[in-house]
Amino acid sequence: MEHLKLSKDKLGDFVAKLGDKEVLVPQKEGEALKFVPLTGDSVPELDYANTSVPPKNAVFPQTETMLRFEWGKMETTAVTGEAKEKVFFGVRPCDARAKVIVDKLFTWDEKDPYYVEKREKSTVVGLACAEPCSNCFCTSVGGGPASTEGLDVLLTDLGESYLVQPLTDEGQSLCQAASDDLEKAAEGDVQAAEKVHQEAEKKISRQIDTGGIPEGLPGLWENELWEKVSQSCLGCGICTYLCPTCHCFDMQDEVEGFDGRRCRTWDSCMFSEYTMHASGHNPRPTRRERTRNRINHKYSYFVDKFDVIACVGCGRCISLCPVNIDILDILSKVKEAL
Amino acid sequence: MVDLDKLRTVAKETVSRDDVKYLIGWSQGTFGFRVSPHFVKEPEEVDSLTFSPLCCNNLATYLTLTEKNPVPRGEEADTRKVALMVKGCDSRAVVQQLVEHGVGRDQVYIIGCPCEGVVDVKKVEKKFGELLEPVQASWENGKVSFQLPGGQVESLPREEVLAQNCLTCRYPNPVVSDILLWDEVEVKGNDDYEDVKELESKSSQDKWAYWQDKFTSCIRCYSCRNVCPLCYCEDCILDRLNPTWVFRSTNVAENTAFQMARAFHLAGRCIECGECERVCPVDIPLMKINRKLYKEVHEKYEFEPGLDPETKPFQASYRPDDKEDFIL
Amino acid sequence: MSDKFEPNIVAFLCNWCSYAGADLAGTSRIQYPPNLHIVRVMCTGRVNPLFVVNAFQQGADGVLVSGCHPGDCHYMEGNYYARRRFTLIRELLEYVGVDPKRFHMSWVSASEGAKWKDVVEEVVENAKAAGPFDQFRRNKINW
Amino acid sequence: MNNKPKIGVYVCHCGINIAKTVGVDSVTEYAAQLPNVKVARNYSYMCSDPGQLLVKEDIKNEGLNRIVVSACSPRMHEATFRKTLVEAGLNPYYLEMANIREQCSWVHEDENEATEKAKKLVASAVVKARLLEPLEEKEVEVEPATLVIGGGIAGIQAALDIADAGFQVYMVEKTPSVGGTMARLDKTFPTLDCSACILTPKMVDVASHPNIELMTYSQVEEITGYVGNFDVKVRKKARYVDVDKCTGCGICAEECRLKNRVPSEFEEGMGKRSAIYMPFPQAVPAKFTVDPERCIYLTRGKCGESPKCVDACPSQAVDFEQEDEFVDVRVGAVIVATGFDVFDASRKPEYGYQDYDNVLTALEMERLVSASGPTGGKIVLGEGDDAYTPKEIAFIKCVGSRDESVGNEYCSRVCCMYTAKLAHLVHEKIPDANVRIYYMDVRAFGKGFEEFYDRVRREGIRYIRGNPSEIFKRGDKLVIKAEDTLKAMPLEDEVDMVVLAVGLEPRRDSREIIDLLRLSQSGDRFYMEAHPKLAPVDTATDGVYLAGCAQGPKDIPDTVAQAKGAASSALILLSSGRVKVQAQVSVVNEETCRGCTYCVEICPYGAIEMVEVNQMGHQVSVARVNEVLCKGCGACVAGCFSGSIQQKSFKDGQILPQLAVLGVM
Repeated sequence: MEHLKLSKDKLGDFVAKLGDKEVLVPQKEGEALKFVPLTGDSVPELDYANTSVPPKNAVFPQTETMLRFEWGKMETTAVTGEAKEKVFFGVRPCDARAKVIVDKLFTWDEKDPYYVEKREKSTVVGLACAEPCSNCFCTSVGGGPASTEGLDVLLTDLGESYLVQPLTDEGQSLCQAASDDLEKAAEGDVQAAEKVHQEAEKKISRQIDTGGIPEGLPGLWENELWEKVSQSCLGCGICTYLCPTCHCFDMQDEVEGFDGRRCRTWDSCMFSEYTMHASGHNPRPTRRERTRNRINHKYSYFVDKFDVIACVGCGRCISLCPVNIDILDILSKVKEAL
Repeated sequence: MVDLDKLRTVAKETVSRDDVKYLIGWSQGTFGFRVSPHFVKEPEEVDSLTFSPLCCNNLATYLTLTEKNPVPRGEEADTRKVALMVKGCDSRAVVQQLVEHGVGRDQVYIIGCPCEGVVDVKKVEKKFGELLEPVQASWENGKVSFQLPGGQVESLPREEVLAQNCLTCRYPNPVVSDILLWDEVEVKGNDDYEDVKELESKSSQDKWAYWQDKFTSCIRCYSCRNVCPLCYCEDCILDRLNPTWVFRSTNVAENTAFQMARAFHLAGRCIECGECERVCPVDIPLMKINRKLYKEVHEKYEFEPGLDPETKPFQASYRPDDKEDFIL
Repeated sequence: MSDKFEPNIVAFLCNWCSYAGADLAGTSRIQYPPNLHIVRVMCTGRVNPLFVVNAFQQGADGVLVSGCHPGDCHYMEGNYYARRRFTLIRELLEYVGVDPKRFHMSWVSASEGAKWKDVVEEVVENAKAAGPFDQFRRNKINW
Repeated sequence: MNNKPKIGVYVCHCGINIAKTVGVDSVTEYAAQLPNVKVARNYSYMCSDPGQLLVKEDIKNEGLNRIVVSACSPRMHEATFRKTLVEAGLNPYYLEMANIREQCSWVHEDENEATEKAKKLVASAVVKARLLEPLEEKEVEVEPATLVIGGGIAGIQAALDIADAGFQVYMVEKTPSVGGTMARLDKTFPTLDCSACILTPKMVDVASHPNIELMTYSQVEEITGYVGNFDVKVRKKARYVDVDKCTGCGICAEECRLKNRVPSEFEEGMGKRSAIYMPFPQAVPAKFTVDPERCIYLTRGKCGESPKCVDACPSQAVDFEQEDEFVDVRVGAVIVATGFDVFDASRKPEYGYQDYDNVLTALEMERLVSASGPTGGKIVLGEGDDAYTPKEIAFIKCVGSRDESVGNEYCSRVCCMYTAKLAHLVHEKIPDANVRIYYMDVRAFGKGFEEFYDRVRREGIRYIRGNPSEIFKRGDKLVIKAEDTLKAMPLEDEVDMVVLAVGLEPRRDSREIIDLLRLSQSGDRFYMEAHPKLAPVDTATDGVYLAGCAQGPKDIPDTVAQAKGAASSALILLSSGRVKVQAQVSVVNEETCRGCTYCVEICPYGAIEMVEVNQMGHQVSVARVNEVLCKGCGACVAGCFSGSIQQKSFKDGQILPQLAVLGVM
């Protein structure tokens, strides 16, 4: 598909042309940046490193009603078919890759109707990273500041205009709908975008060579590095709730008077209740086991199942951890111990 | 004045004592302005210990956070002391834990570090951006100076960089300690609860509008609860399902109930270390809630928690002449 | 009159004083508005202030906690603890933006049937003035 | 039998008390479709035998394991229905009552409002019933002894009954002698038998009864423990006289430097006594006591060369080294018979009691007419040679009773009859005296009262219906301004002497006993009985009973009857030797308890202590409840942040669902 160009001042009309779809853009709520529906005709500003709350919330909501029931009636009413068309505008390539990784799980042996329905109804318009954050390490885990995996359209900031690369026929139809704002990109624009991508890649200074980690990790089960790295962990949910590839959930029946609902809510393997058995026994009693499990799941178990590391190197868990537990520091200790 | 050599020598002596299990202090973080809690077991590891305006963690939380692994058959539980480095506010947290028997006085060896206020990382990262190479910082007569990557030194006035509750801090010197590393600092702060009064004066609708917006963004990651040195229930009632006080789903109703329960359980206990607000990933002004109750308890009952280990806990005592201004 | 908002009020009454006072209002056939529903506890000291938050969540428009006058508590100190706890939760509720007219506490002894009527009327009146509570009510809409 | 809840809901009509405003049928229909409800019925009188039979049949035939009775207040019939469950073989704590009478049908006239509210209350009860757990009422030993506080006729009667039944009694009397106010009366209505003659034998019995340990001039310092096991600390105040040596001869009083110069409380201040005194001749024990506030030696440290009483006493009984003594006793029951105070007439200044000497209170009049009184029974006014016998005498009734302005709205029940008696005695002692009684009403309700009242009127004592407004002096006469409401005629009545029929008030120091025993006060500030009609001698605290005027004004026959009632209640405990203890106590989940000791600090009864427990190899200190000491108030539960301590039948898990139901419907 050939490249197009969108000048920045036309951004507002381009977005308006996305039709009746709900457009989600990164916006500040308090200090935190997250994807929220665009309201009115305001123009999304796109000069940000990355949102603290990943876009996964729209396709895998933190709280989602699965079915409703009433006292006395034996049947339940499933809550599906309510998903709306959504356009994610300004998604970073790592978050887009994360969706592809999470797709693998939710469409694995059993298609998850709630997730799949929302995924099919969403189109993702990415924005290539020009200024990666200090903790980004997407290049070490198979991603990149301009990777196109999971994206329908990729924008690259060229100064006063964006290079628009439709990648899928979804993206293509999107660009057709807004064709009068777009013009054919010149060869020079494509090279300029290429240069932006290479520079961005060079700016990523945090690296880790993941070679040997997926196979070696299970062998380090009783290694004392887990004790050392997890000692200061608080057991909170930040590194899992804000990780774009984390997908664990808990199901709860919530009753209100005489009717109720079964809903799915996020859960975190770092919480002790996550593995608390009804008997009170907990196979992962302390944070050492839980940290070990979190790393093993992302860098070993997921790789066995879907041969891709369930981490896109977005760096959120590093910058948001209250006690500065750094996944790259853990992985480097793992590498030493291999 | 901060004396790092003394800090390290004292740490070395402490760790090599046979009645001390390990020492908890701060060490340089893995990037930018970060500092991470550091558990020192062997004397050689003391060299990475430090004390600087970046040491914002309240380490007292680890006294009660360590989960107790089942003791293997035939072995004895390790009841040696835990050595802890504490700033002024951290020591008040330890005092409150002593009042509530969360930890025994004989189970903790307290190393006091008088503190001139710690940096609010968000303020500083707004100024210098999120840097990668670790940054050194230190207090320089009333200012905070940063050794930025590339050798450049930048020193800024306290008001611009320190955390809000450090600017109004009235207890910079440790309230309890086994050893004081350097001489006490002068108390600069004074607290007239400006932020609380300003919100109190608003109408109910405005107040609710303010909190509704904040509580809607809460993702219930529980970092505010887990970082708090005084939230150390084995099985928090807000996690429990039988009975269910608060549903797991995140909406304004459950989040408000969660935040109010957390705030109420800290009434007359919170010592204003500011950690909950620091760690909140979605920036809810949690100190603004805690300080409201702190002000009520201070003004209505002339009580400040975490100062005297002998007092009875505030919520487990009463005076027959307590104020009652709203009772029919 | 019919569309006038009728508040739904949950009241926690201590068995020895206020519950007996409410019974006395009954035996003396003193009439008062029906909006208030009583949950009996043995002492106001038993009422966990988070019940108040939970009651609002589950649909109450007003909450009342009523017990023995200070000094009269059948268990000596229960109402003293309650007084301190509910002073704090009331401040917190007001600070979060809940209309103070929605939460009341009262001392009604076993012989104050008439006072019980006045308390109920005042609580209902205030709740009516405050209107339906929906700030952090668990509503089924967002299910 | 699996424990899946099968609930039976029973809606009571209570005749028309409920059915008049609450649609019992629609409530029953509504209840039938509530969660886990298997049976829903309504019946006219659930508390009647057929009503209870309904419940028992359903439990047997339908296999019900939870019962909801929506009827009157649980304070009324919870015990009744618990017995029904026990008779049907079901744990009594599987019962939940919905109060749809006192708190619904009687207070809301509008039918559909009352019915809707009843439905919600029933739903709330059903939701809680589903989550009730069976409880066992623990049994404890009962100490076969009783403490009687107060040595008046009420205390004496109760003590004698219990002692005669063969149980140990400890009587504690604050003044130096038993007898109380009755000992100060002359004659008693309506039979006019002499008060001392009928009381003194009982006083002597109390002193000599093998099972009664009498501690006079003592007071109760502290009572801890619970029904069946009260630990009492008694302070025996120092008499400064060795009771074993003292023979009661009275020489010390004769020799005392303050001989007959101290106003005698027994004589209402009209008679005098020495600093070392015996309250009245028939005092029991007949021992002397030194008045610490008046004795020169005790107040100034020196009494001449040496105290005259010490030198004079033939048996060297006076001993100024004596100190307060503390005695600890353990008893199974406590009877409060602390009596009453007489209304202080100066609080009605318009009657001039505090200004004029010949305005007396009825109790002062009793001492005047009493043969053992200061004037040997002669009614004289004035001192020495200008003493004279009054001719014109007026009584004024309801002074300090039935009077909101002094806070005593109640009727003191005894003044009508003792006024008639005093009037009769005056007439008998001064045949030509003109006696009139100003009254609002005459309440001669008891046995022989009306006959006595007729007899007194026939003796020429005039009853003038009208409450005097004021008394003032004119010359050496007193003028009563009043109005004869029957003749609608204002009048000014010149009299020599006025007797005020003062009412009865709660003891000024009643607060002490309240704090000791957690009693509560009823509207008239006397001690409150558990139930005015069904439990007049019991109190809210198990094992503590009331007798006499401590519970409210009453005459001697009622006092004695109530004292015998209190004694029999106490004897139920003592004779059975075992008593069931509160079952709705707190219990600690030792796994989630974090040992913060909040509950230990909060518990008013010291029923919770910290214990060392081994949890997976770690020594951990957790809280543990002593189920016998716990009174089931629940203050610890609301103080526990981790919800580890819960009160049975009032667990968080049982109350929260109630809020859900009351909120959402």
